[in-house]
Amino acid sequence: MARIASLAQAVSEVVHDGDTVAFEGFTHLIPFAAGHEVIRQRRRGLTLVRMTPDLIYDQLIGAGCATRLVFSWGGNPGVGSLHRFRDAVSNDWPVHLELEEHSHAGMANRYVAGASGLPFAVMRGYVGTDLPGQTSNIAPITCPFTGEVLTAVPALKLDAAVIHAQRADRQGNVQLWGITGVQKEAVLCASRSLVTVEEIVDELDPRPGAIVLPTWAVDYVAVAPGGAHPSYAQGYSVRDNDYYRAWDEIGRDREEFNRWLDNHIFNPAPGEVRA
Amino acid sequence: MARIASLAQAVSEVVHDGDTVAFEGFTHLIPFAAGHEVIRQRRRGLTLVRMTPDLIYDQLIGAGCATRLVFSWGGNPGVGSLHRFRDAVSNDWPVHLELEEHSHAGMANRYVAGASGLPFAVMRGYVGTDLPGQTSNIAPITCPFTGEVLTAVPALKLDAAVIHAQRADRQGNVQLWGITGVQKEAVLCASRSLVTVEEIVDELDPRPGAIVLPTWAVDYVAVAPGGAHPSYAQGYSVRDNDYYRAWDEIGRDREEFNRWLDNHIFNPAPGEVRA
Amino acid sequence: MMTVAAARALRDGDVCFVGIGLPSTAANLARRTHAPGLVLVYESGTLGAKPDRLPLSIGDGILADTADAVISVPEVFNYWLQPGRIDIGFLGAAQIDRYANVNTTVIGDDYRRPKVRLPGAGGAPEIAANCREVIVVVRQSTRAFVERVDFVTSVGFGRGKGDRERLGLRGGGPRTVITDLGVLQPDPETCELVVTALHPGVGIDEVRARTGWPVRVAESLRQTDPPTPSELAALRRLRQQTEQQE
Amino acid sequence: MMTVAAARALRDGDVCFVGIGLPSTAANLARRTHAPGLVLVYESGTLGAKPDRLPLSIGDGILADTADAVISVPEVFNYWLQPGRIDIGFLGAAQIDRYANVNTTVIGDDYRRPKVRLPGAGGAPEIAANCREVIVVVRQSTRAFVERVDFVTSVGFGRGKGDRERLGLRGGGPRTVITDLGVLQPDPETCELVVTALHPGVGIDEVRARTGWPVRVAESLRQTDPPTPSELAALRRLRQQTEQQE
Repeated sequence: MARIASLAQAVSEVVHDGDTVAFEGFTHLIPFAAGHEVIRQRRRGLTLVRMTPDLIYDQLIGAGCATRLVFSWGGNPGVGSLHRFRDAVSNDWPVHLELEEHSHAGMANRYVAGASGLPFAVMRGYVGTDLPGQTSNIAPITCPFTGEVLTAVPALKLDAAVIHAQRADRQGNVQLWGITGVQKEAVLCASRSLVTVEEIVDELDPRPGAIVLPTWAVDYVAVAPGGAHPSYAQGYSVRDNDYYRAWDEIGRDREEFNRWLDNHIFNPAPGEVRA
Repeated sequence: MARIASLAQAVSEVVHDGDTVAFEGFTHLIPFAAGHEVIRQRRRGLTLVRMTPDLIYDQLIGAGCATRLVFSWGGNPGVGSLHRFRDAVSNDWPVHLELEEHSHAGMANRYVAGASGLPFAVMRGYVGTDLPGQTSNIAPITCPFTGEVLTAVPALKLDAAVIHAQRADRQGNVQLWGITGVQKEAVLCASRSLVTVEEIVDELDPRPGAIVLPTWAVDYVAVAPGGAHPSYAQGYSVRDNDYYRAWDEIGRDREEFNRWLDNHIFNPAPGEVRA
Repeated sequence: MMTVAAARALRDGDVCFVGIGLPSTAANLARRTHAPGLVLVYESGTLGAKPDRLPLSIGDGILADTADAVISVPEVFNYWLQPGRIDIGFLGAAQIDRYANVNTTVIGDDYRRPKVRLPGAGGAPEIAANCREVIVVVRQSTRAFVERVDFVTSVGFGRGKGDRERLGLRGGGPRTVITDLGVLQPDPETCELVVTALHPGVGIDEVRARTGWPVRVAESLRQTDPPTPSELAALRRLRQQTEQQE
Repeated sequence: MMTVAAARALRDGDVCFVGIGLPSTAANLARRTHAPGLVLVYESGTLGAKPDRLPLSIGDGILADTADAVISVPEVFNYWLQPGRIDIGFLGAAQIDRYANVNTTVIGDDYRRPKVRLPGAGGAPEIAANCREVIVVVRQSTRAFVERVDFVTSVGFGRGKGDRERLGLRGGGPRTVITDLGVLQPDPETCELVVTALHPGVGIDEVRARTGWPVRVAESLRQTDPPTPSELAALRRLRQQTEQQE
């Protein structure tokens, strides 16, 4: 049964120093509020996992929370580069960031294997590219029936998964709809999970396209209205494209970034921190 | 793009003598009308594939359409045995029926592998049972990362898949909801597919729990109202439990069964054949 | 009595993988008596189904209508059963042996020419392998309780202690076999099934006479409590509601 | 001109795997001009999205709202891309080489200490491997068009003819490279990219000057038709609707 807790308490229970953590959300429902709380709690030594590390990972990396990143595409979608990510990779600022790099298909299958309780997944991929040369986590595997050689990737094993969803009920059953990405798989891969939600309701009336994570598969639920901002929560908010564009300037400069951390994460204006 | 055709035409285009065919539907949405049309067209030498061969396969087997069955559970749910299936296995009546037997998990994974364009799937299963001794289609496989030994099963390769769904639109997009089983996977495993539907509508308004098979992934759509009878189509009909119980008597006796074939399949009362 | 005993074996809050027939009746009875928070998972793809009558098949519409989530059949097996997320699985059996191995495939020595062709494996092999524990429900007779099953459809404890671990099976296996006469459980030392409880009015000689091997009896042989009035009332209500809605 | 040329390369009824930016603009332009039946698949999980403006990200809500089906990201890659159900895939490139191999990972020789760290692979390696054919869209410069890419993120034709088959790649590979100057396509004999068309007003010398290898020119060099008034009007309308709704 999921416990319903405050964002600060839930984050402190779920994300610990040195953990391997995924904050998932494919453009939609990105758990920004939870990520900001992790920065605020000054977690260190995290291995961050995510198919599409975007602003929230740029912020976590720039704040020095992470020492390793497992990913498949890192950019500011439609805008450009992640400057904090680049600065960490190229200049070890604020700390060295080790990379493990996959394709989307590879990451998706690593989540599926983890959710399925298997040590690896089989796919058609990576063949002929330079990606297998950079990690031992891509290996050939032979079909025992046809002799065909395919590619294996190991399951993701997460200490913690954090996602944002539209709603939960009072028992902690979680409902999300719209583009749902790999969020279910991320939660099912993890030893501990936290779902931030727009609201808690008495009953989760069925919705087209919705998936439900039952309360017995979730550890913590925390109410964080607007917790996906600047990404969006379908039916609740729209994407804040200005924020994504403005980030390019802030992320580009270490001083600007530190000012942003001070003003918006550590000493936010009243009302800016949600939940 | 799916073609919309009559049931008789669609069956004759999709199911040929000697084909490997799955009629899927997990208790719900079983494509009985299409199966009866296959009997009527006197197809022979079929390899029938299905997780839960029930009455429709008892009927196809008794009518002599099949020479091979790939399955995981064969019974009349809640009632008892499939007597035509037993008679074929034990007494070669009307013809010998070869069996390939799996677990549900194994069959489900064979569908997933087929739908994914992979030659095999990996799972935890079958270990210690006598099932691998009866087929070469269960094999050990070693994880290249952990050395753990798991089980591989080959992808299902179907010549044809037949399912029943609630609705299609005029473009041939198919919508089904309620318990959807492995129907999507079955269609995606097959070279040719036929979906019978309760009705064709102008627009598929979104429904909670519905899945949509896009028209470009389906070959034929045929209108067959009540085509899942005696199973049910959620939102359209309820399960005819009396039929399931009555089948026990009919299926138990070769003469009774042949009379049933004559009266209900080959020379049905006016209005009994749908579509 | 089998139904009531099976219902009692379910703890509130457990996640239970339910087959149709007696397991479904027992699980729904438990939900209406001591375990309102029992989570029912049916292999048709319904997580957390809360039927107000007994479903007529494993894919009854009422399961989808009342479930927290309806998922595909591959997802049931891969995301929920295989990783060990299910606490309790139920199995029936045509044969069960001394080490709780279960046969639902064929009776007879020749698989190709069986004496009796049974329905087959269904979800059983992976339920037996992956649930935290398994309850087997089967009527007691020398035909069903055999020294060694003709075909191992689902592994109990193999040939004895340590076999599950050697095979890499991660669930706890069949911890409870409930019959119309009593309850058998694996001896912690040998994993052999021994009689641990008798239902009211049943003598141990009757159990011995209906078991196909010289069955041992636990030192602490219990007697099952008879069904309570509230259990019987709940069971009666459940069956009435089922008939009304059929 | 790149957008219009890319739109023209799409045939009505094709199933097209679309990334954000130019490919999305081109695909939506095609839907509004010659290919109303073009099926758009976005890797976020929307099959058959029909946006009435340009989506702002690959996971824009308008894609889910207008799609025939919204599916999980693993399903996109496993059930739809991997088995070869997609006709056309679009790729961008930071570098592309003589044999149409594409780099979107790092610029420089040292992967651990790159000159420029790029976003990485995303869906590209499997798009390049599994789509029936691939269109690469990239501005022409000697920085982008190099003899050999620093890092092979996505395989074009490897080191030449037969390499795709040897690697077991089942899609047809990059049949069309559209730049701001013209179009390059693989020579059927060698799989080396050759210039097959020039956009209006562009000379072959300019293409040569902006290509990092001695690029060959097809015998039947075509000239791209200039954008038609209706193409330009449709493109303008699409952009207007996008701005209004932002």
